[in-house]
Order: sequence, then C-alpha cells, then structure tokens
Amino acid sequence: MIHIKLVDNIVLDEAYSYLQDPEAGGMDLFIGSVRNHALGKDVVKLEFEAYEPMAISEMKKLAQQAIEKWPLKKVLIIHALGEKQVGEPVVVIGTSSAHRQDAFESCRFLIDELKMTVPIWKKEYFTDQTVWVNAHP
Amino acid sequence: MIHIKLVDNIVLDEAYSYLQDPEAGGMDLFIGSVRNHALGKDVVKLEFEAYEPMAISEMKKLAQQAIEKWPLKKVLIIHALGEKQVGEPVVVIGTSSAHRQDAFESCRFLIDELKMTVPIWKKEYFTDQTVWVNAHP
Amino acid sequence: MLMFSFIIRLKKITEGMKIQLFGISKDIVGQRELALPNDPSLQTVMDLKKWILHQYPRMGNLSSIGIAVDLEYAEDDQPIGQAKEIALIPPVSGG
Amino acid sequence: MLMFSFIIRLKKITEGMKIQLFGISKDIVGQRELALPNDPSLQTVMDLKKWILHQYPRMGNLSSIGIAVDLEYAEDDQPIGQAKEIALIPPVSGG
Repeated sequence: MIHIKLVDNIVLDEAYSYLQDPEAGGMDLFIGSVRNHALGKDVVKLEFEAYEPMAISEMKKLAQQAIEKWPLKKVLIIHALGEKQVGEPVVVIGTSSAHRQDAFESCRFLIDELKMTVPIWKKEYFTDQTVWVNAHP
Repeated sequence: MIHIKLVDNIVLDEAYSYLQDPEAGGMDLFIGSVRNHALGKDVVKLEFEAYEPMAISEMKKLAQQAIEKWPLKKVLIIHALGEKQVGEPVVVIGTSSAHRQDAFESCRFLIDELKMTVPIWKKEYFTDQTVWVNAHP
Repeated sequence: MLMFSFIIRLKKITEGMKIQLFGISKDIVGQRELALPNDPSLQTVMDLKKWILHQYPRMGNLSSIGIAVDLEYAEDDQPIGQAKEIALIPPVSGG
Repeated sequence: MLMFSFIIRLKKITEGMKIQLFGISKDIVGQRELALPNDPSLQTVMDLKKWILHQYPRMGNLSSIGIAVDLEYAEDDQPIGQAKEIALIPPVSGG
C-alpha cells in the first residue's frame, strides 16, 4: 500500500492507477511543478539531486507515519530527479482513503514533511546565476 | 482561470494541463471515484444525473467563491455523468496557486460545497435494488 | 392595475409551465416533467411545494425538497409567476 | 578490552572512509566525496562537523549542516567509528 519512487519523468496516470482502490471513495494528489520565477527573477530551469538510498528510506518513513496517523488505503510519493523545465511536475504525493478528510490531511502532512526532511536538493538556474535553494539563511 | 465541465469520461491529463501555470508552484487535485460498497453491500455500478445548466452555474459560483477567498491561479471542476463502474473517477477538483496551503484549502472547500449544493444525483446499483443516494433521511 | 397584473401572472402559470424532475423525484412522478395546473392559489415556491406534496405524498419521505427558479435555489416566499424555468431539486448527491 | 576496541575503531576510520557530498556542499568541496584523514580525534558527528568547517570555512555560511550515518540523520554525540556510510546533508529543498 506504499509506492515510493525517484524517477526521471513523472507520469500522472501511473499515480492515479496506483492510488485507485475499490474501497477508497476519494484520493488527494499534490503536484509540485517548476515555477517561472523565484527571488523576483526568471527561472530558466531546475535541477534536482538526491542522496537516493536515504531519500527513499526517508520517504518510506513518512509514508509509514501517515499510515499510522490516518486510515489510508494507499500512499504514493514520486519525486523527479535531474533537469526540469518550467511547468514540468517535480513531485507527486497522493493518498486514498474511504473518507476524503483523511486523504487531504495526510497528503498535506506528507508534502510538508518531505520538504523538511527528505535529502533532495533543488538548484535554480537564473539567466545570470545558479542557486541551491534554501542553502543560505 | 476557471474551467468547469460535465463530461462522459474524466481524463486526468487534461486536468493537469489546465491547472499547470508557470506562476504556480503547487496544485492540489481531489479525485472522487466509485467505491465497491455502500450501506454494507456491494455496489455494482453508479449512475449520475444532473440538472445540467444549473449544475454548471452552481459550480461556477463555487469556483468564483474560491477565487475570492484564496489567491489561486486556476480552478477546475469536472464531474462525470452517466453510468460509472467501480474504480472509475467521477469528479475531479483542482486548484493551483503559488503557495500550496491555498491549493489544499480551496480544493477541500470546493469538494465539500459541491457535495452540498450542486444539483447532481447519484444512483447506486446493488445486486438486489437501486438507491438514490441521500434521498431519504 | 392590480387586477390586470394578477391576470397576466395567472396567464403565465397556465401557459404550459412545467416543473423539471430529477433523480428520485423523477422516479416518484414517473416522468421527467410535471405540468402545473391552472390554479390561481399557486403563487409562491411554498404553494408549489404544498401542491407537489399533496399530489405525490411519497415526496414527503425525502430528506428535503428544493425548488430552483431560473437556475437558482429559491426561497419559500419567492413568487413563481414570472419564472421561465422551474425545477424540483431532491437531496443532491454528486461528488 | 577498551584499548582494543579503540584501536579497531580507529582502524575503521582510517580504512578509506569517505563522506558523500550533495548539492552546495559538493560545489564547495569541488568533488562528490571527501576522504577522512587518519585522525584519532574524529570520534563523533560533532567532531566531524568541526573538522569539515575547519577545512571548508564556506560551509559555515550554510543555514544548517546535517550528517547522515548509514542513511539516518545522526545526533551530534553519535560515534562515527562503526559507520558504513557517512554523508553530509546541506539544507534540503526537495518538493
């Protein structure tokens, strides 16, 4: 009931197919994508890098925590690595459950936690420089 | 920035394509699908019927309310009509915004309100009878 | 003048106004539409609800009955004489 | 016994243990891995952090520096002598 993956390209239909469960009436999907600006400047592209075995391990821990806190049917976390253009999806978090409140709350929990703990790094390419996001205070 | 539709079949990629916005860093999608049981019995299939012009008008009102309450880039509400099998998506609600909290909150608001006010009716087919959901106390 | 506008309104109601039916209300009546009678006592949404309940007592078993006038939920005291389109809204269950 | 285990641990550290680098820390060091020196004072995660900051003062400008030992975030007082895999974790920014 847990599906965790690091991929080159995110395929949304795969997420729906996995989360679909005959006993689940609702699923919530959060999809993060590349924005066209940051720090008030135009973003040309992004690049993601992960400490892969630890990222998978941390994402599994989060999924496990979500399953302990909410009665979920399925949990999915897929993060893309490598170069991403503006508009491309970079992360998909999905949960399905009998009651939609549980899907909403757990999905939000997972993306909030992922951003704080999972060892993945994002580099923003501007026209004049590159920045590792969050690196400096 | 509002996309409202009643359709025979829901296509998820269409929802993602519409919600994607270069200024939005996150989108939240709620997908409701046909469960395999209700009232403790097996559901064979569902059928949805709408008072179509009023359903469209009510969904537009909800989308407008969401846009007034949260800083959203895009709002999408697609509901399927006709016969649906277990596992098929019947409704997709999606919102995109610069900040993910706004996407989560508005998406949840929209599905909660849709279930209360939009004139769409669901008939559950069990092996031994059919039931219009919510019709009786 | 008052008499005149009253006649106009009656005329509108009698001019073949039909109530659209959906979901369980369609099943109870056995058809998709319900023709309104030429009855001058049918002035408001509440009058209409009472008439429907009288004609089809099984409607009384529903959790609620709403009336939409021209695609908007209508209050009980709303007049129906100027309506272009009226629908009976049984409890909704979309999503 | 104490002396013996001490020697074993030192031996492990000197046996070519490398710290894996990611994101900005990889850029600061200029390579993907950092070899640990044969230095008996490097006993804990905190010792390691101090050594890294001393070698690469620019690491001190980061919002935070974490150390992962065997794929788990490690506390400052955790010994590193038995580690199979050590990584330096600069502030994460996934999602």
